[in-house]
Amino acid sequence: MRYSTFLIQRVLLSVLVLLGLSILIFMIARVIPGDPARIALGPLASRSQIEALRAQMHLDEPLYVQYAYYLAGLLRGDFGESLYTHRAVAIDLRDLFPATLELVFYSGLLMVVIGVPLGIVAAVWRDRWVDHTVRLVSLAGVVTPAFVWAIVLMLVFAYALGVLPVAGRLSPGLVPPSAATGTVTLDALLAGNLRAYLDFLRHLILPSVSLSLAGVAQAARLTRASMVDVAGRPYIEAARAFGISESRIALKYMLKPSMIPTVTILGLDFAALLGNAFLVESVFAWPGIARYGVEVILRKDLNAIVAVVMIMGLFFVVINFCIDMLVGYLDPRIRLRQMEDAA
Amino acid sequence: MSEPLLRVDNLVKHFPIRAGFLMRQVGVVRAVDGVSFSLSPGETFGLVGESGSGKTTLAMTLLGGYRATAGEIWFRGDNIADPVARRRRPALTKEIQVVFQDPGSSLNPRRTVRQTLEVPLRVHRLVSTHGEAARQIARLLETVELPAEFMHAFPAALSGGQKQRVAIARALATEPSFIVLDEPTSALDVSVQGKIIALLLDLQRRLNLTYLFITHDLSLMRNVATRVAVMYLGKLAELADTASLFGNPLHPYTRMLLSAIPVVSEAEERLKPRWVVPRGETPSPARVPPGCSFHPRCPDAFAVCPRIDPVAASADGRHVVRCHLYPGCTPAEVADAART
Amino acid sequence: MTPEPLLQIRDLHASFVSYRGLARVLNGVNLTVGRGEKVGLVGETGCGKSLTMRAVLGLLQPPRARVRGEIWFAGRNLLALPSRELEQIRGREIAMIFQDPMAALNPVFTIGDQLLDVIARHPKGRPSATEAWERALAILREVALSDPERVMRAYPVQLSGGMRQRVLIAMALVNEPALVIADEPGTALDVTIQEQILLLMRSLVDAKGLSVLLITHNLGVVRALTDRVYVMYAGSIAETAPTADLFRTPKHPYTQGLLASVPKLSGEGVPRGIEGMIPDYLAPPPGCRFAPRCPFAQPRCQQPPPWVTVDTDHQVACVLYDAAPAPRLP
Amino acid sequence: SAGGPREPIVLRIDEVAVAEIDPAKSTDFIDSILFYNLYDTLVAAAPGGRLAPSVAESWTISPDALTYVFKIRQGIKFHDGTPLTAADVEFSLQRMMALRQGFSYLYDGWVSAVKASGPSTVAITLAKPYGPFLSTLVRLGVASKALVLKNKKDGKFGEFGDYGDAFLSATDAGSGPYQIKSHNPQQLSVIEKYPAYWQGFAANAPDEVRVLLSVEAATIRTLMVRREHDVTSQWLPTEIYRALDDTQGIALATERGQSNLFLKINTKRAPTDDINVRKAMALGFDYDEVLRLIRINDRVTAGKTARGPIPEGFPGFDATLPVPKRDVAAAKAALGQSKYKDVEMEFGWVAEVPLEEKIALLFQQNMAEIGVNVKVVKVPWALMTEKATKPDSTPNIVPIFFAGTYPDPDSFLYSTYHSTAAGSWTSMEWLLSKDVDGLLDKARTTATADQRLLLYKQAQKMIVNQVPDIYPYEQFAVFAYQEYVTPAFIDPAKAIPVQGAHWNFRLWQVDMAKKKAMGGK
Amino acid sequence: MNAVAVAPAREHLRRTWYAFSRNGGSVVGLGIVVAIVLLTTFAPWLTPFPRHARAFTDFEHAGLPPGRPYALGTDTIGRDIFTRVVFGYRFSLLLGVVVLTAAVPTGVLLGLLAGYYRGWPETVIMRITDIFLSIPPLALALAIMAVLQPNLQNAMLAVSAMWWPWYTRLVYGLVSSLRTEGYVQAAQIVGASPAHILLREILPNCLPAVLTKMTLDMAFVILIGSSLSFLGLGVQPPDPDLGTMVADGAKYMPDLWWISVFPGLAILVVVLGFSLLGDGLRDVFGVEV
Ligand SMILES: Nc1ncnc2c1ncn2[C@@H]1O[C@H](COP(=O)(O)OP(=O)(O)OP(=O)(O)O)[C@@H](O)[C@H]1O
Ligand SMILES: Nc1ncnc2c1ncn2[C@@H]1O[C@H](COP(=O)(O)OP(=O)(O)OP(=O)(O)O)[C@@H](O)[C@H]1O
Ligand SMILES: [Mg+2]
Ligand SMILES: [Mg+2]
Repeated sequence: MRYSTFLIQRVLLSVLVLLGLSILIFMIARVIPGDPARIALGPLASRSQIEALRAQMHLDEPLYVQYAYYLAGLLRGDFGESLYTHRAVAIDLRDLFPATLELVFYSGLLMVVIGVPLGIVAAVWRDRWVDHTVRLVSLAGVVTPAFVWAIVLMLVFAYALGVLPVAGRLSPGLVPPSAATGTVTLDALLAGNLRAYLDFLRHLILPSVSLSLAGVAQAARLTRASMVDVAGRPYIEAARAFGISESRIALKYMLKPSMIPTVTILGLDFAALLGNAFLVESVFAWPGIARYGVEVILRKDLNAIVAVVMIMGLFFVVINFCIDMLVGYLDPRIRLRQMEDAA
Repeated sequence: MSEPLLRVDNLVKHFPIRAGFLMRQVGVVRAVDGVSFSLSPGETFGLVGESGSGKTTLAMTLLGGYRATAGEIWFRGDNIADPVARRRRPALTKEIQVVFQDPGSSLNPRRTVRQTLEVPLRVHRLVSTHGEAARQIARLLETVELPAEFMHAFPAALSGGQKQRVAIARALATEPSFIVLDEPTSALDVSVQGKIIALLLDLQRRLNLTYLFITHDLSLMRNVATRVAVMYLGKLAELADTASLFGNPLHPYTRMLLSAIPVVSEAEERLKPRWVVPRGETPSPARVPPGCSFHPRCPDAFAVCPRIDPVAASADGRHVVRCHLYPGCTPAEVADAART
Repeated sequence: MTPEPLLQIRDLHASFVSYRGLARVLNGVNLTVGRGEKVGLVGETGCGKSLTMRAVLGLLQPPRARVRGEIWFAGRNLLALPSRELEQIRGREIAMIFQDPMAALNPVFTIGDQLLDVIARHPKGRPSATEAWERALAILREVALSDPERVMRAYPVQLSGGMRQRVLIAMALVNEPALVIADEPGTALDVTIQEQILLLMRSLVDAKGLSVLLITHNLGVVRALTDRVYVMYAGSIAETAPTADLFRTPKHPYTQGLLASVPKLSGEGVPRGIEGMIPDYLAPPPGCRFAPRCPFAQPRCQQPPPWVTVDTDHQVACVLYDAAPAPRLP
Repeated sequence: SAGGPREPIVLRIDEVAVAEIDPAKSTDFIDSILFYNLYDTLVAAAPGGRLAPSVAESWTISPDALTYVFKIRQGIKFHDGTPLTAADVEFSLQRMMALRQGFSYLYDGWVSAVKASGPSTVAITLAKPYGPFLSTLVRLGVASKALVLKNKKDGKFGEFGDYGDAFLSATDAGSGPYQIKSHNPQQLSVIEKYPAYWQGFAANAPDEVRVLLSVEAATIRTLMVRREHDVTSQWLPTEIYRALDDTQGIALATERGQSNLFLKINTKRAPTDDINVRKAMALGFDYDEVLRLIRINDRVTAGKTARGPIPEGFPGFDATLPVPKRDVAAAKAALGQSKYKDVEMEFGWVAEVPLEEKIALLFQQNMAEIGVNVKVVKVPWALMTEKATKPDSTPNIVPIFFAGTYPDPDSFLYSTYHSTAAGSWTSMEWLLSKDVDGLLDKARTTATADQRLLLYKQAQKMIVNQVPDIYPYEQFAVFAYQEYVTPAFIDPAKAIPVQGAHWNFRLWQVDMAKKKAMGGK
Repeated sequence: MNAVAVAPAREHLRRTWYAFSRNGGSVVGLGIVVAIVLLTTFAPWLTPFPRHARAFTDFEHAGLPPGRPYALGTDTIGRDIFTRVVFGYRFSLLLGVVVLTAAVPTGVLLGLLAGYYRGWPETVIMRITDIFLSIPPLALALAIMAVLQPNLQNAMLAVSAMWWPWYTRLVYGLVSSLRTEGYVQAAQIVGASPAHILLREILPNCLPAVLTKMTLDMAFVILIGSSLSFLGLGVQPPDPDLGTMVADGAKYMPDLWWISVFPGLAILVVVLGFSLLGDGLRDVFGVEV
C-alpha cells in the first residue's frame, strides 16, 4: 500500500474527528450551566425578553433539531451570531484567530528552539552542574503558571526596566499593515514593512516568552529524559566505537530516536497553547481568540463556543497529523507500520 | 514413515520493499518462495543456507509471527497458515517454541530473567505457586547451566551466551513438542554449545521433541540433524539425510558450502569436498536472477540455467535436489522442447 | 619473529559496582597484538572478551565500571588519554565490529546514513558526497552484500541478521584502521559468506598491514585466519601460542577442554563440553579461577597461577607447567 | 496655537468586559459610557439625579399622564451631517422595542404608541400611567433612521430587515459628541471627537478616547506607572489603588451615589426563610470591619455604611432609615428565636469580583461567632445568573453590586423586590411580597413626583423590616487617573448618579503640557 | 543451590533500594515528599496560626510583609501565609495524587491498547483521544460539573477527564515502536496473553517517559486547582490551595510579592521532591542492575 493512501485515510479520519467533535461540543455547550438567552440579554432583561430570544435561538427545540439548524447554517458558511460580542462569529474569528495563532506559533518556536537544546545539553553533561541547573530551572518553569510568568516578566521588563512594551501587538502610532492575513508577520513582511515587523517582535517578546516557558521546561525535561534513556543503548556505544564525535552522537544518534515522546507531547502542548493563552492574552492585551474562547464558554455563547472549539479542534487535528508524520519520520518502524495499517 | 508432525506445502512469504519518505512500494522481497517439506515426530530437521536466504522468515511464518503470503502449514491435522485456524488453537504456543538467532533483542531489557521465565510457566499453568515457579525456574536455569542467582539479573548484565541460554530455558519451559532453533548456539562458545546441544538431544529423546534446527555451523549440523535442507534465495536447493548430504552433496551450492567449513584439524579438512571457490555476489532476494537463481555463482552452470528454474526431483525418493544437472529437475516439457 | 607490538594490554582489571557487591570480571589481562598480526581471542562465553575490547576503546565509563591497568596503542596509553584524543583513535585507528548486529545499528537511520557518517571520518579527510557514496557501495560489495543501493536505503529492521553483520563489518573496515577488533564477526553468517569475509579481512590485513584481533567461539575460524591465539578464562589469559601450535599441542586444561568440545565433521556426535561453569564474578575462587572445573586441580591452584613459557611464544598460566618458571610478561 | 497640525489629545481609559455599542442593546457600565458619548438621549440625566432637556427641548404631559409630547431640538446633526428629526426619535424607540433587548423592558407593556408629527414633534402614548417614564428616557439614544435603514441586512423584521442589528453593533449612527473610529468589542474601542457637536466641548477635551477592554489589573497598573494610560476602571483591587495613589502624578477620584452593595438573602430557602435567622445575620455582620476592608488609605475609601437599598445622592434615598450596627448579643438572641437549630448556609460569591471573597470570608467569620456555619462557594457570573432562576438553587446569600441606571428609585427597587423580577440576578431575595408589589406598582402608576417619593420610602421601610438583604456599604466608585487629566465628575456638584452618564468626555480635560512634563507617552 | 533460598521478596527490595538510592537525588526527593506529608499531617500542631486556614479575617493585619510573627507575611485578608501554605499542601497534594492516579492508568492503558492493536481499536481510541484533546478543558470541566455535583471529587474527575488523553498519546507513540521488539515477539510465541505483553513487557519500557511526564504533571495539576476553584469546582475558600494562592496573589505583585511567591516556592519544592523521586523510580524500573 502506498504512503499516500495512508495520508488520505488519515485526512478522512480527521474529518470524522471534527464531525464527532462538533457533535460533542454541541452537546457540551448545551449542558454547560446557564441560560444563554438570559446571559446574552444582560443583567436587567425581563422574562418575556428572554423567552423571545430563546425562541429565536431555537433553544426550546430538541437537541438534534438545534444541531440540524446549526449544520444547515454551517453549510451556508454561517457560524451564527455571538451573543457575547453581538457580531457574526465568523467576524470574531477572523479578527481574533490570527493574533493568537501568531502568538502560539512563536511560543512553539521558542519551546523547540530553547527547550530541546537545553534538554540535549543536560543529557550530554548528565549529572554535572549544567544538568542540575537546567533541571532545577526547568522545574521552576513548569511550576509557575504562564499567567504568573506574564506578570513577573511584565514587572521586570516593562515596569522596572521599562525596556519592552506592555500591551497590544503594535505601537499605537504605527499604522497596522494591510490586513491581508491578519497576522502581523505575514502582512508586514508582504508589505515590506520591516519597521512594523520589528515593532511587533518587540511586543511579542513578553507574551510569547511567558506562554512558552512551561513548554520550554517540559521540552527540556522530556528531551533530557529520553536522551538519557537512549544513551544506554548499544548502538550509541557502537557509534562511539566508530569514532563518531560526541557532539554528533548527541545531536544525531541520540536525538532522533529520543524525540518520539518529546515530539508527541510537545506537539500537543503546542496545540493546547491556543486554548491556554487566554490569561497571557489578557495580561498583554493581545487581541486573541483564547480569551474570547474562555469568555464565550463562561457566557454560554453557544454559536461562538462551537465555532471556537471547532477552530481549536481543527488546529489540534492538523498538529496531530503533523505529529504522526513526524513520529513516522523519526522512527521508520512506525512509518512502515502506518502503511501496513493503511493497507 | 509415521504421520508427519508438520508439513509445509509450497509456502511463500513476500515482503514489500518501500523507499523514499513517501515509502512507495518499489518491489518485493521473495524471502520464502515456495518451500515444501515435512517433519516426522522426533526428528531434527536441519536448515542451512546463506544469510538472507529466508530461514528466519520461514521459521517466523511457521510460528505465526508473519502471515504466509501463500501455501499451507499443516500441524497435527490443522492448516495453521490460516490465522483463523491458528487462533482456534491457543495450545500451539505451548507446543511450538522458538529460540531466536539474536539473544540481545529477544529478552526484555526491563525484566529479570526470572520474570521472563515465569511467563511461559504461568501462561500454560505449569506451576501454580510462587515457590513452585522459583524452583522450576532454578531448575530450568540449571538445565541451561546458569547459576540460579541469575534469575534476578537483568539481561544487560548477561553476556551474549548467557542471554541465549536464558532464551533456551524459556523455550524449554513450556515443554513443547516442536522447537524452532534459529541459530541457538551461534552466540555460545563450543563448550557451552556442547552442553546445550547435548541437553537438547537428551530432551528430544526423552520427550520425543521435533526440532527445526537452523545454523550456519555445518560441523554442528553434521552431528545433530537427521535430515538437512539447504536453502538458497527462498527456495530449497537440496534436501537429504544428513549422511547422504555430507557424504554425497549434489547441488553445486551445497558443495560450495561444505568446502568452506572451517575446521580445527587436518583430519577434518580431508572430509570436505574439493574446494569450490565462491564466486560472484550473493544476489538479493529482491532481485532474484531468472532461471535457476544460483546460476550466476554456479561453477557448473550451463545454457539452460539462466532461462529455466529447475524443479525438485529425487533419484531415490529421499535425496531431493533442484538442479538442472540432475535428471527430472528440468521440467519435462522444457526438456522436451530443448531436445527438439 | 615477533612483530613490533601495536596494542599491548597490561594487567587490565575491570570491575562493576552492582547491588550485590563488586563484580571483579577482568583480573589482570595481558595481551599483545603486533603490527600486521592476526590474533585470535577465544574463551567461554562471559569470560570477558567483549569487556576487554570495550576497555580498549574507552567505552567503560566510571562510575559504574572501574578499570585499572594499561592499554598501550601505538605508543599511547589509551586509559590515560583524554576523551577527545580517544575519539580520534576510534573508528580510524581502531575499529570494532560488534557482536550483536541488531543492537549495534541505530534503528532510526538508514544504513547509508550511518555508513556515510563513518566514511566522513576518513583519516585522509572527508570525501565528497559522491565519492563517499561510491566508497560506501564499494565496501558493501566487498562484504558480499549484493544490491548495495537497496542496503544503503534500508533501515536495519529491513535486513537479515547476516546482512546487518556485514554492514557492521563494512563500517569497521571502510576507513582502513590499523587495528580491527572483530567481536564474533561470523556468528550470523553462513560459511561461504563467512569465508568470503575472512578472506577479505585477510587480504586487507596483508595488503595494508592491518592488525586484527578476532574474538570468536568458532575455533575453526581462528585456525583458518589467525597467526596467534589467546585463550581467556574468567577474566584472565589462560594460554597463548601461535595458532598452529595451540591447535596441535594445547597445554592449559581449559584449552584442551575447549578444543575437545568442537563438533567434528566426521560426525561422531557432539562432545559434551567442559564440566561445570564459569565462576560467579562476585565471589570468584581464589587463585586459579579454573581450578574448580579442572580435572588436574591441585592444592597449589589456590594460589594465583604462574605464567609459564612452555615453548617459543607459547605461554600458559598453569601450575602443571611450572617446572620451567619463566618471567612474567613485562 | 494656530497653524500647523496640533498633536491630538488622546485619553486612554480601560474597562472590563465587552463593549456593546448598539443603543438598543447596551446595558453595562462600559456600554453606558460609550452610549452617552456616541448618542444623544431624548432626555438627559443631570447632576443630583434631575432630568434635563436634551434632544427633547421641552415636553408636555397630558393630565391623564398617558400622553407625552416632546418638542425636538432643531440643529442637531448626526455624525454623517444629516439633521436629527422627530422621525429618528420615533424610529429609535420603535427599534428598541422591536429588538426586545437591553433596556427595552422599561417600555415593554407600557408604551402603546409613538408618533412623530412633523420634524420637531413626537408623541408617546402609554398604556397606563408610568411614573418613572421620563427618567427611563435617559436610556433612549437617538439613532439616524436613514443611516440604519441604509445599512440594514436581511432579518425577521420585515421591511426593517434586521433593524440594523449587525450595523449598530459595529459602528454608531448617533449625534453624540464622539463617534466610533474603530471598535473591537473585546479588545479596544476608539472613539473620536465629532467637532460639529451642538453642545460644544471643554477647552482641552480629548480628540480621541481609547477604551482598552478586559486587561489585567497588573497590566493597567504598569501602564499607569509608565504613563501609557490615563484613567483606570473602578474594578482594580484595593491594593493596586493604594499603590497607584502612592505613585507620583497619579491621583484617585471617587464617585458616589450610584451604587450599593447588597448581600441578597434568599428568603425562600432554609434556613434563611426564617426572618429570625435573617435578623441575626444582619445584626451579626461587622459593618465597621467592612469599612476597614474597603479603605484604600487615609484619604480615600471605597464606600460608607449604607442605610438601605438606595444610596445617598440617588433619588429616593431615605435618610430616616437606621444605620445598621453590629450587636452580637442581639444577633444571638434573634438566632435563638429561630425554628432552626444548627444553622448552616451557603454564601455564593461572584468569582469575577475578588472583593466579594473578602466580604464572604468576613461574613463567614462573623457568623461563626454567633454560631452560624457558612459554606462559602465561588460562582462564576454566568453560573450565578443561572442559579438565580430558581429559589432552590439560589445561594442563601449572595453579594451583588447594583448601580442605578435611570434617575428614579424604581431603578433600584422594582427590579430587586417586585415579584415579576423574580428569577433574575437582581432579585435573588425572592421576596415575592404582595404588599411590596402593591406599593411598587402603585408608585409606578402614580404621576406626581412627591407622592411617588413617599410611596418609595414606605416601600423601603416595609422591605427593610423583612430583612431581605444586608447592606454592608454604599459603594464609591474609585478611579485612578493621571493628574494631567481632569475628570468631569471630580467636582461632586457635577456628579450624575446614573451609571456611565458623567463620563461625558467632552467635559473632561487633558492638560497636554502637563502631560509632557510628567513624561506621559 | 542455596541461591534459591534467598527470599525473592527481600532480594527484590534490596535491589530496588539499591537502584533507587544509587542516585543521591532520589533519596532527597523521597525525603522532601515524606517531610511534606508529615508536615501536612501534623499541620494543626506545626503551624503558628491554624485558625487562619479556616474561616478567618483580620483586615487590620492584611498585607503584612514577612516578619514577626508572620514568617512569610500575610495575605490581603490578614491570614498567615506560612500556615496557609502548609494547609494548602493538603488539598494540592490530594488533587495531584488523585488526578494522576485516575488519569494516568486510564490514559496509559488506552495508549497501550491503541498502540498494540492495529485496526479499529487503534482508530477508535486515537480518534476519541483527538476529540478529547481538542475540547477546551474549561468546557469539559463545566460540562461535567453540569451533569454531576460541583464538589471536590467531581472536580478531580473533571481534571482527570481532561488529562488522560495526553498519556494515551504519549504511550501510543512509544508502543508503536516497541511492539516490533524481539522480546515482544518472543512473549507472543510463548503464548503470553496480550494483557501480559502490554502490561509486563511493553509498559515497563514506556515508564521512563510516563514517569517524567507525571512528575511535571504533578505541578500542572496543582496549578489547575486555581482555575477549578474559579469555577467553584475545586477547593473552596477559606480552604487554602496552593495554585489559587499563586494565581490570585500574582495580582498584587510586586508590592505584596510574598502572597504568591511563597506558595509558588512551595509548589516548586513539592514538585522538585516528586521529580527527584520520579528519577529514582525510573532507575528502579530501569535496565541497569
Ligand atoms: N520485516 C521485513 N521486511 C522486509 N524484508 C524483510 C523483513 N524481514 C526479512 N526481510 C528480508 O527477507 C530476506 C530473508 O531474511 P531472513 O531473516 O529470513 O534471512 P535468514 O536466512 O534468516 O538470514 P540470516 O542467516 O542472516 O539470519 C532478507 O533479504 C531480508 O532483508
Ligand atoms: N555492565 C555490566 N555490569 C555488570 N556485569 C557486567 C556488565 N557487563 C558485563 N558484565 C559481566 O562481565 C562478564 C563478561 O562479559 P563479556 O560481555 O565480556 O563476555 P564475553 O566474553 O564477550 O562473552 P560472549 O562470548 O558470550 O560474548 C559477564 O559475566 C557479564 O555478566
Ligand atoms: Mg536468520
Ligand atoms: Mg562478547
